[in-house]
Amino acid sequence: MTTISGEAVNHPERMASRSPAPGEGRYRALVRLSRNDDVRRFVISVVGGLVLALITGPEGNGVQMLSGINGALLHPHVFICLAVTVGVWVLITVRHHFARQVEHVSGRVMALPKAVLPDRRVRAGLWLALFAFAIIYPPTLNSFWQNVLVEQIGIYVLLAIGLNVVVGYAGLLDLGYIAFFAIGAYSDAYWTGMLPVHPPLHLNPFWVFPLAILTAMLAGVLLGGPTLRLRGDYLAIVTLGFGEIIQIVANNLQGVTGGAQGVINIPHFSVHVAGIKYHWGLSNLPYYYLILGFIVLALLAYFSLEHSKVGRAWTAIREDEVAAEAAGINTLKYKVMAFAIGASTSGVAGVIVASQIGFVEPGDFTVQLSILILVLVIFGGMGSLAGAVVGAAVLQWLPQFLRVHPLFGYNQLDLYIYFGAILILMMIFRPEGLIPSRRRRREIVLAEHGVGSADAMESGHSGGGLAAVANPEADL
Amino acid sequence: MCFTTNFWPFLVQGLADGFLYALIALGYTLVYGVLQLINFAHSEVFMSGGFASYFVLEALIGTSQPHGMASVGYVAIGIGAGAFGGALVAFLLERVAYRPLRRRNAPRLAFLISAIGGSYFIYNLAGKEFGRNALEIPAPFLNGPAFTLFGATIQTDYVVVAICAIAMLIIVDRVVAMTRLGKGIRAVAQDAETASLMGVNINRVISQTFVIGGLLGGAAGFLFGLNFGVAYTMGFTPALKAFTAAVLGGIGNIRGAVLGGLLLGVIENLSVTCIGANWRDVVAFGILVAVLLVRPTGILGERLGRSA
Amino acid sequence: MSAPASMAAAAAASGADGDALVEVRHVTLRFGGVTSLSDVSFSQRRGEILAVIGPNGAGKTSLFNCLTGVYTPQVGEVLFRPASGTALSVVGTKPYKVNRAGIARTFQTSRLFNALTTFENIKIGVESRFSVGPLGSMLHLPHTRRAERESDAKVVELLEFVGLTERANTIASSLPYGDRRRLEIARALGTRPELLLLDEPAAGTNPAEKASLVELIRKVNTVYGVSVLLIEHDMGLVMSLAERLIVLNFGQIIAAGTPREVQQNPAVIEAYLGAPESDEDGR
Amino acid sequence: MRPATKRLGLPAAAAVLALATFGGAATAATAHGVSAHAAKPTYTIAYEGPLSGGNAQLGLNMEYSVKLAIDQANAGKTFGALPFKLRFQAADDQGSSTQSPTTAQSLIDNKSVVAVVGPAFSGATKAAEPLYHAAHLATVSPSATAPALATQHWNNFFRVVADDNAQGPADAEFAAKVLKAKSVYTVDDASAYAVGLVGAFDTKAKQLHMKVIHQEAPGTTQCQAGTGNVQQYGALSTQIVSSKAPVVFYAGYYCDLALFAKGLYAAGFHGKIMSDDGSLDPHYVSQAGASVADGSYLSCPCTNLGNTPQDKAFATGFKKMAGFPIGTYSAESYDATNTIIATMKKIGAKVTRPALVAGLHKIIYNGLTKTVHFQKDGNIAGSTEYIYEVKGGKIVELGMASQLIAKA
Repeated sequence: MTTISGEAVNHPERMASRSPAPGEGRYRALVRLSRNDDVRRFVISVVGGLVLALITGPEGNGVQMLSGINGALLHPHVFICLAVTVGVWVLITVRHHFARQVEHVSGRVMALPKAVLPDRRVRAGLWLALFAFAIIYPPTLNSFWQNVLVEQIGIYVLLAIGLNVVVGYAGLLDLGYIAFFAIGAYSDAYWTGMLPVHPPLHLNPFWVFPLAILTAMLAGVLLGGPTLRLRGDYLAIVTLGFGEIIQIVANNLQGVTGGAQGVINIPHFSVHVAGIKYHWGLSNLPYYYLILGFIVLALLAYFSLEHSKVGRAWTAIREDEVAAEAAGINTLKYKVMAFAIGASTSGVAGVIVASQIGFVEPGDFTVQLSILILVLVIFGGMGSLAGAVVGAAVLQWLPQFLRVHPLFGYNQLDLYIYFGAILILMMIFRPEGLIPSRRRRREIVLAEHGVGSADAMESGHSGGGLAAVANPEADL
Repeated sequence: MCFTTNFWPFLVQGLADGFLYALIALGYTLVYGVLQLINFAHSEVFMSGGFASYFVLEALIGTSQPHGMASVGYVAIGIGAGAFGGALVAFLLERVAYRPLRRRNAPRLAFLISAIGGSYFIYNLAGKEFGRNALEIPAPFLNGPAFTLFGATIQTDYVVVAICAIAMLIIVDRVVAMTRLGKGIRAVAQDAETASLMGVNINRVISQTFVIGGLLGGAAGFLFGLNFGVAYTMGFTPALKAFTAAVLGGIGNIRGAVLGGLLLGVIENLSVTCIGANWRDVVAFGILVAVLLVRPTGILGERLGRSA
Repeated sequence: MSAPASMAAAAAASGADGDALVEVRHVTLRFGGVTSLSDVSFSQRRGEILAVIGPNGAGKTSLFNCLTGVYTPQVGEVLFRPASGTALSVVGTKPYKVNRAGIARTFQTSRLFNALTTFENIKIGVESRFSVGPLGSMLHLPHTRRAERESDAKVVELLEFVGLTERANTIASSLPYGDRRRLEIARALGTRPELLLLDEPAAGTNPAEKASLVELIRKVNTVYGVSVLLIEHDMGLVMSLAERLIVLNFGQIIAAGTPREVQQNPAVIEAYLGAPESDEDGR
Repeated sequence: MRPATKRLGLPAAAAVLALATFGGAATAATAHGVSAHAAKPTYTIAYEGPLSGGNAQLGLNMEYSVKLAIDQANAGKTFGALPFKLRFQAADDQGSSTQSPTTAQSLIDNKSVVAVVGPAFSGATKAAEPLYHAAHLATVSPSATAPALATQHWNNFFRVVADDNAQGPADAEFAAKVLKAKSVYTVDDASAYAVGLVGAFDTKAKQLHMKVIHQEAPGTTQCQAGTGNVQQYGALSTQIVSSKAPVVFYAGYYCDLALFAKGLYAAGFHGKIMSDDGSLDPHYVSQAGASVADGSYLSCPCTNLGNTPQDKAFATGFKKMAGFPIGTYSAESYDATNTIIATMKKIGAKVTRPALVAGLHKIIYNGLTKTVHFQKDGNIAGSTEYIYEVKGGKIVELGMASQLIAKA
């Protein structure tokens, strides 16, 4: 109710259009007005402002009907929100009218990627600077921020880099990514002897890494092998189900996993090699450097991969599966490979978390976490390593920062409203992400012009754009 | 056999669940038919229907306890409110999260991601506005054992769900088969390009399809909420099950969705006696995976264009 | 099993000697109720340039899809290198395996990897022959580096061969039409085929481009010793290139033989002149 | 009654407080809450629990109690004049074990924090307690009931509620002796809390020669922001009715119990429903409906507030501050906070974290719910179990479980 009246106040033309038109001519004028881009954008900006007011407004409850909405819309900050969105509208309109000639779509295709990342040397320099910063800066932080750096940022950067291989490189949507994280964590608990079922030999968590990588990879192959033959959107649903199944199984098999009460006392990492003894205890920095090591390893490895036969095969599959197969690429193998590589990265993160916190429970592995990691990858830029790192770091740092310094009605509870909005807005306005990869960017712009597909969603192993390919009986 | 002891009660229970799955599954199937796209946010369409009916019935019924013809009226109002709420959200969703991408000829992955974003946006916003606790829809009728059939207690609620669901399913089947609207939907489902060359307004047909799916999903939200209350998280599991049902019957196929829904409901309930309540969801997802592997086109096969 | 007329045509089509590279036996392909190919049989000799002609919707592209494993015909067999010890039955084999066995193809509307450069497009084809695993790539193992060097050399060779050296770093989507056709041929050649299937290679090219394409295809045949199976509408091109022709109409072979023989075949004349071209395009 | 000095002291204290807040926000290094310039040192008692996420309401029940206790102590209402000022800090862990260590670290970093009320949930406690232990920071949980918590040799861990091993057996005995049931159908919601509770219940019930059938029915979307299946209770109820068990014991939370009870009612169940402290919430009755909920027994190692002046003062004070009435674990949180303050008062003006841990091991404090006295492992000594019944749409306390069992 309030939404409509609020809109009407700010938009008299719209109000008039609802009343019966007195004359044909006037009605047509209104229709024409509603088709005008500027007017349409203005309406969108007003509605957007109201939605923004709702999101940032007070929390409602079920006791009084629509109390949240009432409260939010009567709040003075509605006007601030409206001012913000209408301000954006003004900017866009002004820019639109003055720079119409410059802003030409075809110009985007080749020009922008070069402008964003000018030179290989500059990029290498940026990476080195980032790396140096990542080494020098954390010791100056207090232990809370160090902990954030480990548990909220480091781990998620690693996870995002891994998911980037699946979503960004191979163009597959994996919504059960956190399941492999769980497999890593439970592998750690198993091989260190903390589960009700005992391993043949007890291992230091360090030795669990290769085992967890193998286990997660195997799980990835077992799940991916059959499902990756199917259309891409089925894969999304199957992985979503798989994520749920892993959680339920971990919860139900009390005799194996410790059930809902979780596993406690998983040992920390320690090294006893050639006279060197080191024990990772409770302080955060040693874990941070361990994670940083893994992140750097993963970055180097996946960078090489991207620019190798495997990476080119992934690009080919993303663009045109039929042509890729015709060029001798075993598309299924490469998809499974991407899936397994992503899974193993997630498994590594699981081991680190389990050994750092020392406790694992099934409730940690929710679908929401899989979505969170997807948001990080999309925000940063699909297929872009820099994007995955920066996207994850920014989006994971921001909520923690806002927790300490709440700004503009921010409430921890609303995090996923913002994340949802980010996904939609990124897809509409900047599908290539914050720091796009060159290939991806090209593909997306080309796909918009009807060339190529920019993902591997079209169909199963044996063919692409043709609906009838997998099954000649289906259709002509 | 483990399920012989309580076969009839579980069958009835399963059919009651199955009708709800079928209603939701139709939303997936119709949209899939015209767009070849899984509408991930359909769970939130369902949830919105539940809340819409809650607010309307809360205002109308309050704490009173209606019976007789008043009950029938309130059920009709609840369905109407739910359907309206669902349709509205489905319509907006299509306009905001899908159409801009379609206009840009975005890759499929973008649609899925945008839909997931829409789903998270809507359901967390609902949690914020309507509270995090489950809300009880004021009962339009007193639920309880209505009569006994083969030793199975049939609850009033089941009867209401079954009657409403069957009526809606028949209407939709006929609408798609016989009306101009249905013809448009079928044409787009069969070949969007040709349809547009023949003068079908594709955008309008897609909008209409979302609205029809929203009407059914929203009504299902009300019928579901009658028994289980409405909460902002209510959509996730039933929608995932309904999707499974749609795939089981053959996605894109209206009658397949109904068959799949009923089948899934029954199998799921029988699995409670056979395996245990805590494995129920695993069984459902297991079926999904198995169907996709063995017969990805489902029991009745895919095509929306041919089914009706 | 089959009508006598098509039997006769089939006999003519497979009138090759024992040195067959590919042998198609009684292939029938149906989609729902529509028969796309019906009892098609022919064979191609090693080193031969063979052309498939026929009106639109005759089933030419369907035939190509059966030859590359994209479609699985309901009836019949497709044998590659039937006489040798490494004979491959194409029916039911996945497209990438067919490619690796030595059958490469191009598409009717060229399907390049548009976001990649000319160089990378060819390289994808070339390196599908090298066994490079993810571990090797991640660790930069000597074996991987050697494979990279070798495939790079091969790409350079192919670039030169098709005349795209200047365009090596151009994004495929911005190549002119004729160059796209060349690039597709180079990518297919990179997979080291024995048989190259070209689906309307000259469609949409101007006369100058067409002439140089004819030249290129002939060079592919002579320099690399690759047999070529060609779909083409341009009769001039077919006549100048092909040693033998197969004519398809409504999914059946109605004639086969040398260009001259086919040109005089009354069934062919009727198919081209009697029946106007239908709108439907073969898949 | 208020002395003038106190009035003068207020702005000064506020200034110090503001300074400390600013410092705390900027860098932790300067955030030594104990200011040398102030007459009285300032210490912070923190609360860790879910303030967002699906369990936020439970967290709020506790948060306001802690805040209230601190305000009252500062005003001199509960402990008279104190040699220090107290400050409150809330820290949100969303009830999650992955968020909990980060949350704990933020409290440990704040050097003015001398004790923590919480963490609220067992899983979060398991994940965060190693950090608290290393920092010698005392934690007094009002609600974490997992038995394993007391066996980890964390000498800084305390709780003012009985663990699952105390509650489950008392419930089983009540079912056997008061309800005189020969068999019982137990259902848990697959949560850590319920699985532990139902395990203890089953063991005791079998000792009492009851026939036990156990099912696990995963919790739903409705209490926690999970994605469970709300439809499952129909099939489950059918099974229970056909098993002819006279008593159903449900371990879990009120939202699920409400759905479950409705399912049982619709399936024609005529036995008794029993449940635990997670279900002891007025929402159970409002969601299930009075006609369905009536006759259910609920147990809790906590007492409904009686009619003593202290109880009433707490309830009204809470309502005034929070805007909603006291709920599950409100009184326990109030007791936990007051126990900490009482210990601090004993120590005097110079409170250190280790000294407070040592002090808590010795304290005996007479709280609203019980006399708080910790055993060596941090568990409460001599816990008592109370039984409640839903009568006419209201939850009524029947009395101590031990007394009811003895009477029967």
